[in-house]
Amino acid sequence: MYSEKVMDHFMNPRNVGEIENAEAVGQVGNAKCGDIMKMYLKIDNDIITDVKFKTFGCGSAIATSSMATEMIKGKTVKEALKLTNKAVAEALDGLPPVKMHCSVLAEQAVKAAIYNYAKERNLVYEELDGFDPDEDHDHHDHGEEE
Amino acid sequence: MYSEKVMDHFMNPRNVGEIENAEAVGQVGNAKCGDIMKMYLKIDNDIITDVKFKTFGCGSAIATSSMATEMIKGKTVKEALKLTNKAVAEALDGLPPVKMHCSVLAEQAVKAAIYNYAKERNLVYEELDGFDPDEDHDHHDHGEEE
Amino acid sequence: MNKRVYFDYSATTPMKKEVLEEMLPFFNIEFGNPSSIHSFGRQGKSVLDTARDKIAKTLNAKSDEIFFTGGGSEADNWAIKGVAFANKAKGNHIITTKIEHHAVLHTCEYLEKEGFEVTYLDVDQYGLVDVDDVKNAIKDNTILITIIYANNEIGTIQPIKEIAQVSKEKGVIFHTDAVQAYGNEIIDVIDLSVDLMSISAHKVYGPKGVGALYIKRGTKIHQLIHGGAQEKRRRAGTENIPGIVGFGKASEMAYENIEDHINKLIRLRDKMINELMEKIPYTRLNGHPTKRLPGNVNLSFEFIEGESLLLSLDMVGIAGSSGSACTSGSLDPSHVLMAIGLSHEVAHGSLRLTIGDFTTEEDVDYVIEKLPPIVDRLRQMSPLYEK
Amino acid sequence: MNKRVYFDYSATTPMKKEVLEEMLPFFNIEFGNPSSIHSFGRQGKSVLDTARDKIAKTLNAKSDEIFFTGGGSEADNWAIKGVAFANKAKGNHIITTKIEHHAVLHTCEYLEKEGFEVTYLDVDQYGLVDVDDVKNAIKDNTILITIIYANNEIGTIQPIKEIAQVSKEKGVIFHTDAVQAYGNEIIDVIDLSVDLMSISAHKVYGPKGVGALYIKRGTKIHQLIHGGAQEKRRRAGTENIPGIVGFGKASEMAYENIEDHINKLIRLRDKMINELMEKIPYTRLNGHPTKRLPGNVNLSFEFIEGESLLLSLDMVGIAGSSGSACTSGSLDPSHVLMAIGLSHEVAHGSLRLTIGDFTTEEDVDYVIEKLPPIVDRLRQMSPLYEK
Ligand SMILES: Cc1ncc(COP(=O)(O)O)c(C=O)c1O
Ligand SMILES: Cc1ncc(COP(=O)(O)O)c(C=O)c1O
Ligand code: FES
Ligand code: FES
Repeated sequence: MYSEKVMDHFMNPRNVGEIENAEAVGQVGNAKCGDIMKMYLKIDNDIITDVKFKTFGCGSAIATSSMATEMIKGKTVKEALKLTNKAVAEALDGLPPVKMHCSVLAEQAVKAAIYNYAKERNLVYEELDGFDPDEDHDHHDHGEEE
Repeated sequence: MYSEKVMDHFMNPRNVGEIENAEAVGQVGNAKCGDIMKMYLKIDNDIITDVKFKTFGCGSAIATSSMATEMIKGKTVKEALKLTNKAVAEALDGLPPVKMHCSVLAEQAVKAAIYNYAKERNLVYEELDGFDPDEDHDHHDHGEEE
Repeated sequence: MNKRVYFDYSATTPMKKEVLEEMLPFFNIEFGNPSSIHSFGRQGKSVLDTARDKIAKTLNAKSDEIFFTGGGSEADNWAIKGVAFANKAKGNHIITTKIEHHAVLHTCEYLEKEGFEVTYLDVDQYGLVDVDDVKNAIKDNTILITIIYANNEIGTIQPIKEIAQVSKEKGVIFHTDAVQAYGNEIIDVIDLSVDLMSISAHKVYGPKGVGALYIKRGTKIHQLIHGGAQEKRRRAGTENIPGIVGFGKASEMAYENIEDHINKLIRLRDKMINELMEKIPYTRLNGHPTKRLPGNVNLSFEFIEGESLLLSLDMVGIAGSSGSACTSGSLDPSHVLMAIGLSHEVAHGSLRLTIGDFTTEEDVDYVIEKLPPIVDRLRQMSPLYEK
Repeated sequence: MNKRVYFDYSATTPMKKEVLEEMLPFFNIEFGNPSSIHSFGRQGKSVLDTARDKIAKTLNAKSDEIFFTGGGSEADNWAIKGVAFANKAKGNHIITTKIEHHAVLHTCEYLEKEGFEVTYLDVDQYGLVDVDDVKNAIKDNTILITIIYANNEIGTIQPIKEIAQVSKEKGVIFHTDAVQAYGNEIIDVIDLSVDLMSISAHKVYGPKGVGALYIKRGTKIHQLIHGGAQEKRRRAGTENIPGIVGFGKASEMAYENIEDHINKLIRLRDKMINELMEKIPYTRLNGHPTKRLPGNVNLSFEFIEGESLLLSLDMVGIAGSSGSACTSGSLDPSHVLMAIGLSHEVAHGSLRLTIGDFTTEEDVDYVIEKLPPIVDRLRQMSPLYEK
């Protein structure tokens, strides 16, 4: 069901952990829905010098967190804001359709961290126009049982 | 589904045919329902000296006709009237439940022949009390299809 | 009994050995539940999709329009009850024919008791439905037309495309029971423009207890079996993976050389019909002479009754079937034979011999040799027969 | 992946080889349709009866009270819709619980849309229904009570006999979904006094796509699948002979040494529960500690989510299942875990490991070894976990 890349990032996630005194910290999702993603960004001179995450969620949520952290590390904040869930999914060689929303979570977590960072510093990023950190990511309904 | 005896009487029916100038002739059933049994009895001095039948009907109808003719041959009329469908079925080592009504047909055919015989001769047999040669034998409803 | 020849392919078919081989691993090796996440189950999922694809291809349908069921009867029940209940706000009138399989007929009769109104169309002497009759029967409250594609008893094939067209023009949902047609006709659901179609695996050398309903996208229909989310939430129950895999394989094989299959069967069928009719007097062919299933022979022999005929055939190893009531112990002979105008007597003396992939010319010759004396013997015993 | 251990027997079981062996001849040798008169078909009929007898015996039912279906879901749908529609003149109220299998739950929800009224009873923290709640819920218009015998997720076994008694006293028809209980409990329909009971073959080492409904003589119920006269006119469709033969054999085998089976499973189950709970902090047992299916282990590990747990287990070859929404992509975790009062977070971290006849002590030890570090690894990644 998952690509080898997803499984690799799930089994050996990059950048798990926390960053003390991180410039940007964001959390999205909620435990009720079964997924929480928390991201820590060290930002130095507009450059993301370090990223860490913690995720409570499915395999795909963990893999997309891991991939997203890799993809924004070393980038400028503006570049990081351009990260889309699609790009994350593609970098993982694709996700099953029902799992695409988990990649949305990763995009949102990055945005939420930067949103908090910008707010504290009174910075304005047009990429954050209309972004609401408390909005639920979409969830599909595909229950099966045995 | 059928006993060996039924199959024997079906494949090698005894007494098939007609008797010209038979003293007693009776027919029961109707083609609409898929079965007609016609019996011819030669009666000499109250003894059934010969019997023949013709049957349009299922295997069990043919086998019970055949068995019934054997069972009444050489008997007195009164004895023949005591023939029950159960006795015929038993003599055949049994019939499937849905086919019991075919043996009723054989009993009725014998009775119908004797009924006609008695009527023509103004004889009275208490065994024929309440017998109605035109009454339909009961039919079960067990259709299956493929 | 020495020789045994099977002439009852319309009742059911033996499974092809290639079908069984494909099924075997799924009984106890790759046995997982496809709804499971682990590797035992994941395999199940993809083989289900493969089977679905194969069947979709044979019908020119999309894969997500094929829903597996527990057989042809379930598919018929689902189609009819599902549409009836889902559309009852729109109307309560259903149109069908007098020659449907009982899975359709009894379902319609049940719906009558539940407040629906059903028109049972007549057919002509060949068992054909008149397209104009369908058109004229449509009313404002008509919600469903269900007509059998090819009849299981007499083999007559209906003008499904024309009927579906009429249905479409009036905006009525159209279902066809193609259980007999499938594997014996080239079927294209797009070209035919049907909304729902029932098929069954055991009629095409696949396993018993598996069928499918084609549901055109957007067709308004309720579920018949509620529960788990299998079959895209439309038919609950742990999937019968071996069965579905077998159905997929059987379907693929059925359509691989469908023209050859049809041509072979037609040749044997017509040989059998012609020679038997020539050899046996007072015989009538039931169903349409050309618009009929390639493997269907249905003859009525006057003055004799079907069960005794079947039994006699069975004694020489020939397996056939009959429309006689005495076969089943029920009072009335086949409703299909009645609908094409046979008298009770003649209907009782009908015999269906159906040909399939394993039938040989030799088997056909054997029947042509054995049947005439059997018919004659039974006629000699019949009080209806006057030489 | 090297080792593969299966801990998902409640989802489905591998077929026993003895079962497959009994089925094989019926695919392509003795393949006849049992409704046929000829010798290909007659054999079918008697093996159906043999299978029916075997199953009846395991339940202390009469043979003619067992009706074969296309699975457990169909049996549930049939029981509930069949009773509802057949008794609607009498009333429209149905009583069930909040922890039914979806085959029951979604059927009840469907019936609500069709004008029936359904009471969904609460259960306690162990998943037990209170018999008094059942009694109090019965109204004048109650026509059916349907309660799951043993729950598929948490394994809790209900006081079915007491509930059936209450039902009987009030003259209400009682159905129980015994799909999980069958083969894992000693069941006597007379002693229990139930009217209807659903079972399914693939949960007892038999084939998928075959089930049965026990219908006590005299129970007023409509058909679900109309058509041919199979199953004494109560369930149409050409019989799945190989499947039914397999079900018969599997049932017989399941009850041959049922005590040994139960004892073995309980021992492994309790070992697993005890050792895992000892080794892994913040763990809770879901379901009743003793009134539970012999093979059911259901644990919640706080701070982690089920799908990632299952995936991790799958990587070391362990096949389990979970009540987490993320497994299925649906928003809410299992309705059963919610009903016993788990918070969403905790419900998401639940794991069901079910033991069966092929589970060895070694397999259990393997899980006890592998699971704790996996839970720990995932907790280390979780933002909810504070060491
Ligand atoms: C309790 C319960 N009821 C019903 C079912 C449905 O049975 P089936 O999968 O045979 O349709 C299952 C399993 O799937 C079950 O565990
Ligand atoms: C025309 C037709 N429809 C429906 C069915 C029912 O299919 P199944 O036996 O798979 O339930 C059959 C055969 O039995 C059939 O011939
Ligand atoms: S005579 Fe009618 S079934 Fe035997
Ligand atoms: S995070 Fe909920 S399904 Fe992936």
